Amino acid sequence: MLTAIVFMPAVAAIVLLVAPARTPRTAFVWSWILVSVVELLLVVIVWVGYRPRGGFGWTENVAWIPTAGVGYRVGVDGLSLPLVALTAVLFVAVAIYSLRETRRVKSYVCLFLFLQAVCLGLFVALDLILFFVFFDLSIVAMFFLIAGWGHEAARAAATKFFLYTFLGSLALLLGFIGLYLAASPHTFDMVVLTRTDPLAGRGAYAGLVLFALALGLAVKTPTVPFHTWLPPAHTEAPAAGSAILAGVLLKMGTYGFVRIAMPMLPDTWRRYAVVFIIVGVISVIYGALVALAQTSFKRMIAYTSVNHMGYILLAVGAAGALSGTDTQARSLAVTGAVTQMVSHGLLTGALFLLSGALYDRGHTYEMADYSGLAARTPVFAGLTAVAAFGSLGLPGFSGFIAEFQIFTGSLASATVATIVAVVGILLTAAVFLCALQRIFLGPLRLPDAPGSARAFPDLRASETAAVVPLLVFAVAIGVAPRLLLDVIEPTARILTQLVAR
Amino acid sequence: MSHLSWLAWLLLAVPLVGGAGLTVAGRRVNSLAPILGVAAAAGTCVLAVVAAGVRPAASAPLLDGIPAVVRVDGLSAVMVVTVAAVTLAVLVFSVGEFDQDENRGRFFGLMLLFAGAMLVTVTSTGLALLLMGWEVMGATSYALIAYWWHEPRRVAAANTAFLTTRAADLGLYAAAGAALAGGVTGLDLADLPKASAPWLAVATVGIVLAAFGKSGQLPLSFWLSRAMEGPSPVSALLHSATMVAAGAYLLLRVHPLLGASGWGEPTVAWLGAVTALVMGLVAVAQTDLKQLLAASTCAQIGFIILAAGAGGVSGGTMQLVAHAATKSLLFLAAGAWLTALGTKQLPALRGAARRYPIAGVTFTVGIVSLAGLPPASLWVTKDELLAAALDRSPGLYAVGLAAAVVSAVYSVKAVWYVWQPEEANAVAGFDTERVGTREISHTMRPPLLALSLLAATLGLLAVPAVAEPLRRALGVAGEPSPHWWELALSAGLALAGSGLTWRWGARPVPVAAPVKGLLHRWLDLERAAHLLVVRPTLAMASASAAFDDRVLDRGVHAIARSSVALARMTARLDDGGVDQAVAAVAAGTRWLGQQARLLQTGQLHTYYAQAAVLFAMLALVLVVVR
Amino acid sequence: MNERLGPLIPEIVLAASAVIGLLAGGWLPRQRQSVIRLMATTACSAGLVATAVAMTQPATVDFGTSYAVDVATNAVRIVVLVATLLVICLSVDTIDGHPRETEFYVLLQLAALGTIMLAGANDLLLAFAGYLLASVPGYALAGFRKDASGTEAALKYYLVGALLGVFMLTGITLLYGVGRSTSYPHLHASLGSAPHGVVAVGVIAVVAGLLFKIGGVPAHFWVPDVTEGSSTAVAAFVTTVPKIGGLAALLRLLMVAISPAAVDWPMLVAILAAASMTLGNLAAFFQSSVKRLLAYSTISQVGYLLMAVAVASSSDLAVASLLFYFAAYAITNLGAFAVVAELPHAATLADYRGLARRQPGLATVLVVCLLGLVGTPPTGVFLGKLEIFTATIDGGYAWLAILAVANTIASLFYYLRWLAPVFLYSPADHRVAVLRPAGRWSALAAYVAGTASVALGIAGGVILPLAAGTLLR
Amino acid sequence: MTLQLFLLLAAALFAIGLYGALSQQSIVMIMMGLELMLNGVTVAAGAFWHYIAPTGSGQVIVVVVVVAMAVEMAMGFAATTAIFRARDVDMTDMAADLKR
Amino acid sequence: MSTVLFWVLAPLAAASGFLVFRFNSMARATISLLVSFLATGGLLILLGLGYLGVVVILMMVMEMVIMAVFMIAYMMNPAGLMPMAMYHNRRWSLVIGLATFVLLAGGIVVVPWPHRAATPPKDPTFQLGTALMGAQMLTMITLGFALFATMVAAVVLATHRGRYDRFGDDLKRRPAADPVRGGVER
Repeated sequence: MLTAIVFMPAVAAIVLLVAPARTPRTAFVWSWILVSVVELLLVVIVWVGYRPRGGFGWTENVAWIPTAGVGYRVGVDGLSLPLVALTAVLFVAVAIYSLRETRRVKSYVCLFLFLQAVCLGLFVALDLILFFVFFDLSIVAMFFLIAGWGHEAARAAATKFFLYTFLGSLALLLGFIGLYLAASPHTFDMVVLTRTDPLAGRGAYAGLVLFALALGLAVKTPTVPFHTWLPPAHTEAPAAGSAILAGVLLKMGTYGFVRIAMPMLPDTWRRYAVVFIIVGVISVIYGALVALAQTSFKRMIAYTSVNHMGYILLAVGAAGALSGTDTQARSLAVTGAVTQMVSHGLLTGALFLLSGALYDRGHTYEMADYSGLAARTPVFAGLTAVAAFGSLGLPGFSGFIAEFQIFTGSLASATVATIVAVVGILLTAAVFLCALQRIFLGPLRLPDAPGSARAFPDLRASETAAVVPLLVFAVAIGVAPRLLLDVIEPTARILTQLVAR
Repeated sequence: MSHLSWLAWLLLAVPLVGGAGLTVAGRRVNSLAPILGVAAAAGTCVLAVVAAGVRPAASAPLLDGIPAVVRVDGLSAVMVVTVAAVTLAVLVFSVGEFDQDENRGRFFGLMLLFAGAMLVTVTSTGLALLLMGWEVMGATSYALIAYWWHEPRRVAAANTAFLTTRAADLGLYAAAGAALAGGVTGLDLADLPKASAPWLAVATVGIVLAAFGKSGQLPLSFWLSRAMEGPSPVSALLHSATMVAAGAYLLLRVHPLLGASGWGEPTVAWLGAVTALVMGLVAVAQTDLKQLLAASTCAQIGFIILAAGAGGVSGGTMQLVAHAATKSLLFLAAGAWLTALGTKQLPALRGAARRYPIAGVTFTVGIVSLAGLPPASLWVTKDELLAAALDRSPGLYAVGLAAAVVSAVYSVKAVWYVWQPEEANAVAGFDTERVGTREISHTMRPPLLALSLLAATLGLLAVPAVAEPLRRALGVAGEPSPHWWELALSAGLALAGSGLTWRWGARPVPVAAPVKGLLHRWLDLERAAHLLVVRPTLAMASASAAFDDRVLDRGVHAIARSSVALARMTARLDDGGVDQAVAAVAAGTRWLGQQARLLQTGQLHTYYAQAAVLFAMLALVLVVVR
Repeated sequence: MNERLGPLIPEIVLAASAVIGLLAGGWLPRQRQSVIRLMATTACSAGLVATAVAMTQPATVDFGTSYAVDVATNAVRIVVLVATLLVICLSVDTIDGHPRETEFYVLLQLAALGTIMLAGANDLLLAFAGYLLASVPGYALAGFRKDASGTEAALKYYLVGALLGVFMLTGITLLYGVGRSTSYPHLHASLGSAPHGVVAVGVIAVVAGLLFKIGGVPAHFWVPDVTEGSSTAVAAFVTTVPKIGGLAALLRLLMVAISPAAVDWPMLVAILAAASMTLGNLAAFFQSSVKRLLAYSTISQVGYLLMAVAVASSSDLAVASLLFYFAAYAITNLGAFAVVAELPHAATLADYRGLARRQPGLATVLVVCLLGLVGTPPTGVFLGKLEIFTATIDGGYAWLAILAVANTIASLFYYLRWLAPVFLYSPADHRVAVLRPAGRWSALAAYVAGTASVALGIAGGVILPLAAGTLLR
Repeated sequence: MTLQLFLLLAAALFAIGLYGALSQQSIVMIMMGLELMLNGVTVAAGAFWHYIAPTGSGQVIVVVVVVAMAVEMAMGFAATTAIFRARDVDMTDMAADLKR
Repeated sequence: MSTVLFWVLAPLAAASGFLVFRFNSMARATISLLVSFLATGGLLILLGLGYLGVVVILMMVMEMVIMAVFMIAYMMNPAGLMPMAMYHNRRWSLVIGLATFVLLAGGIVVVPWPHRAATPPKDPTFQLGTALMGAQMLTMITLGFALFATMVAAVVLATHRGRYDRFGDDLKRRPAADPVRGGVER
């Protein structure tokens, strides 16, 4: 089943590749939409059919390269299933949004389908090498998307993105090898590595392995100071690419923390938890501050991603700091971290799609060039406002559920850090309020001469249809979080137990 | 636990769902919006009254070990009825305030959401759900204050309001974490006093901070001044039963926590008292009616907070209810004049009461109450809570009394203007804020009348026959009631203050100009906030951004550049760079280095030389290293 | 003595085909020389079949102790024969009907034979004979076009090879002098008590010769010049095939003949590996010529390959990782060269602008091969790299692995410099001539290599066990 | 007459040959240098055979050296001829188009 | 006797080797090289390797003759007798050469060379034959192929006219089209 989910988009991509070049361009996008909707349905089936309380479900295990300890092992649990679902949802949205794409649609769709397969594969992978394969391929696919369909300086940004994240992935690989060599018999099986905790009591060696893993994941996440690839990549990427980059690809880093770094190196994680807490807090505050100073709407959103990812790091760090806390708090922190991944994916995905709509109309991301758009484009303004408030952590949206759990769960073990980090939500509030005010409120002013003939239509049906579902999901999680938390919590509890070993 | 849970949920769902629906529908339901909005508010009101009677409760799982529980207990019952009633009154009034070309769907929707969020806040028994309502309330207040978003200053005011209150809200986040850390796993408000040692203090500080921010207590009062940029009905709701009341409510709710913390009660009480006094003085210094009322809100809420700190929960609750009726009445009346005359400047409002007597009379009723004059409501409720203060500390009582006198002063100052005869050139002062309609629409009258009735009569709450059951319902039976001399003293002081003020009229007050200015500018609190918080933050933001662009990114680039340089060097290596280096090292002279430069021809013999030398070096290394 | 010919069937077939081919070619009309091609491919295929059979047999030594047929020899046979087949395939477009077509194939087969002999040699003298046999045809092939650059390439190739051959003979003599033998097993026994300095110098000198075949620093000087100067097919051959044999020979020499206790060769090889990968990568940074870029990239790949040799004595995983890596590397490298061969008029990176639009298939192969050389999954090189990194860390050379990671990032930079223009939009009239394909055969080779490169990664589970095993001592 | 003396002679020949290979421009002269180096190897091999290890393979080294000399001489002349034909030079300095 | 011979031949080999690069004329250089080789051959005989010594002498005579022919045939200096000086990088070559010698010589003197394990056989030639037909048989076969490869390679590189130039693409043209009449007929 999971195999079908992972490889169906890839197969679809191959089928579309051989389709004649004269096929109308919308046919490609529509088939993509079809594929992603079917994917979503399959994911729903998986979700409904996921039974084990916290353990792995829907597992498949096929020998792949047994001599190298590599297997094709997939499965989902409470940490990965929400992200799989998020991926499926985001890709549907992006597919719908892409109905307006006109440039080299065939390759565009094929690349996205490939990326979709890769993203889904990463989250279901239960083998380090399988994980790494997808981790790397996601970089490749995204590189081509940015370079091929980005804005003016896309090539430089794409290269920077590729080089930087590739560095991260190789560091990750070294860490994987470290784990592999420590296991006896040597294996890349995540389940086995998690169960056996091969590096227990291996002091410096384990520290180095964790360092490699953390470096790789931190680059991908990204955390300060490894985030500098993110703003140019986002600024230059096409809107759909940005949405996936922020919505799914960044999660690969944070997911790696909860899936690999924490359970496989529990004692080392505990020893260095304070580092992650500090890095997380710095990311939170720093990301928000830099976002506050941005003049470009898209760059601003990019920096808020740094901020949001910082909360996750804070949470996972706090979950590893054992001092004076009970399991409930740590489980809350981990649950909050996973919820934040989903929430950030939905809301930031929506924001990036909206920023794409803005660019399509005004051909600039500079907030100073716009004013009072709410008068001309009420739907656009309304959706952006909703997404912005969701993103700043307003209750009723998924972001609050995530951040509340993170703060509540982290305060006990990382008091000062959490109190500092809480300030982050005030800063993000300021960031988004300023942005909303600059772009949408006040007297009407459009780029170029005011009142010029440039058409500045409200959101088109396809754009609305792409964004609204994301916001609906965000609200659904915000109002009825149990839908999501029932899946996450059992696994989060298991994870906290694993870390406490 | 889940007694009549459907009722509890319905009470919250009607305003929230209705409000969300209307907000989303926006202009599309412009003509129906007032009817739908009022209907929803009326429905909520009925549900609230029923709920206050039958006391439903409901529970749902929310987070891991942290359920979402709503319960209408004593305090909540009072609050839900107050909130629902004031909302209904304000919405009915609003029907006449907005005409067809404004987005009425959005207005009524947001108002309902606002009220719904307040209902969530006051019915929730746990911190998590309370915080949700609390924050949504803040966000909707933002949207309401910025309702006329075309004008940047109103948006800026909304930003200020939201950011200030949210800054204080951070306290609640911290409190939630502290509660959990302190062992209060369900984050139940009632269990907070049981939190373990250091966390109890953190939770207390957090909650007090949040309440002070929401209630506009010193030093976070300034946002209330800016909030006056919103429509009058918004002010009426925001300053009476919701938002500012939420902070006071929270402190009344968690007064056991204040007690448990040891230092909480006196601190809160004194801060409340000081706010009541100082913000009263600020109110006196105002010349803008709505600003005056806004400052008076801070002062009046200060009394409630004093009550929460002094153990006068019942008095505080009575004050809260009475103040809600009074203040919404006053704002609505001020709003009626603003709509009609286009101004809210007191000098320009001379004769307004004579021009529109219904508004004038109801306004006066409200002022009587606000001034603490007998027999209106705030006179008794204030004495109820001051009785508790006296029980604790005479000093506190004295400050409270002083504040009461001040409230009489500013109240009468306001009413003095509107009853003056209209000046000849009165029209010149009109229409400074907006274009007035010169009429008070008929839908505005019933709310004014109803609220004035309440403002006048809610003092009955303090009649022992009512007060005792109320105290039992609040679970604070045995709180002190005022003695007859206290009532008389406060009435006398209020009367004296009022009389003096009336006689004084508009003559300048002999106070130093800087002090007057300071009071007029709300103690320059906003400027201070700007100077101390906003500007440094923005400076830090641009510094960080510059750091990000110049240093971090450059750093990465510098690494790239240096490896590029290294690459260029190695690209030439085949031409004899290594040879050159090796030669230079071997001979150690510059002259020979220049000779070696002649070899940079990329030729075979340099290959030979390099290979020979390098292998020889390798051999040497291998021979030496054993 | 044990002069059995059975285990040597692949070598015999190649030799026979070369000799017969030369003779037969003398009587064939110019356009019918494809018969020789057919014969060469048949010989290679037969050699592959014979090797496959040999792999089922236990490892053995033949001709006294001078020739070992074990997992390394078999791996080299397979890789060399497959690579030769691919080179034949990608050379058809340019060499078909050439007056010296026959000689071309004969020389290819002789070079392949020499490479295999080099890999299997268990005796210093046989190794040198293999070295000669592998080198000499290479010199001629490099100058096969007989133009100015081709002959210069041949000359440089020859002169560097000659000098390093002298070094190698010197080393052989020294090792013989202190070890009293040229046979690896005997040397292993006797070198322990031999004078350390002499052994060290001898090892370096022999390694120098092998490094020439491998194309590693500091014997790499010929690589860029020959790659650029000679025809693409030849460049593909000389940067791939001799490397394989040289590495296997190096591995065998160090593992079988010299114990790390006698000479600290792991450190030596680690230094060489570090130097190769760093120098190759840095020099490739700003190349604008695609062939030179590939040449430098092969030098850097040597660095990664040498990592496995460095830890061969300390990690059980090293041998298998080396064998698998060079198989994957050979295929992937040939794929990249095949794309270059298919586009003979595109000499610089900029010439590749718009390739994705004009030739999407070739562009895909190029992406697969270049990213494969970086080590992007799921290509074979990725799996090889994974194994090599694993072995290196396991063998205690983590610093080398980290250096390799840094180098991989650096290499990505220049590969991206090549790939970026491929996907750029080019105006319709953009140098149609520049991207004119050479013919079907090169394209076929490119597709086969590209597919095989990915297949090797995905089907690694089947291939990797074949590389498992230890060298015969 | 000792091993060391023979080896010193071999070393001298080797060093002279290396000097020649490095210093000569003419391809033929470079080849002479290489031959001279091999000459040294021959001496060393003979000496080792006589003084240390009188085994068959010691003698075979000399044979291999002789063959190598022949092969290198042949290839050297062939390469020289080829480049002479192609660009009318016989010196390495003038065959340096391929660089960097 | 042998000591005397050694002291004659060894300096001769070294000196004539060195003179190769001191002569201004290529012909002299060639002769000087030949002398060096002849001395080496003599030394081999002195060491008891009579057969190999003779082989070296014969081979080298042949080679030097060929070399002389080549020089006369192809080189820019037709007679091979005109003075010439074609050095580059002399100083450094000298340094490297000297350093190499110093290092090697130092090593030779310092190293404790192993002692002889067995006495040299009575008939070294027989020993050589046994080795060639035994342990080193494969080496010799491979060297044979190397020589074969050398022939093919040398022809490919050195000749610019092949059979198709002479006999046409179908090898049917008779007589062969040679620039100078009298090529080898088939």
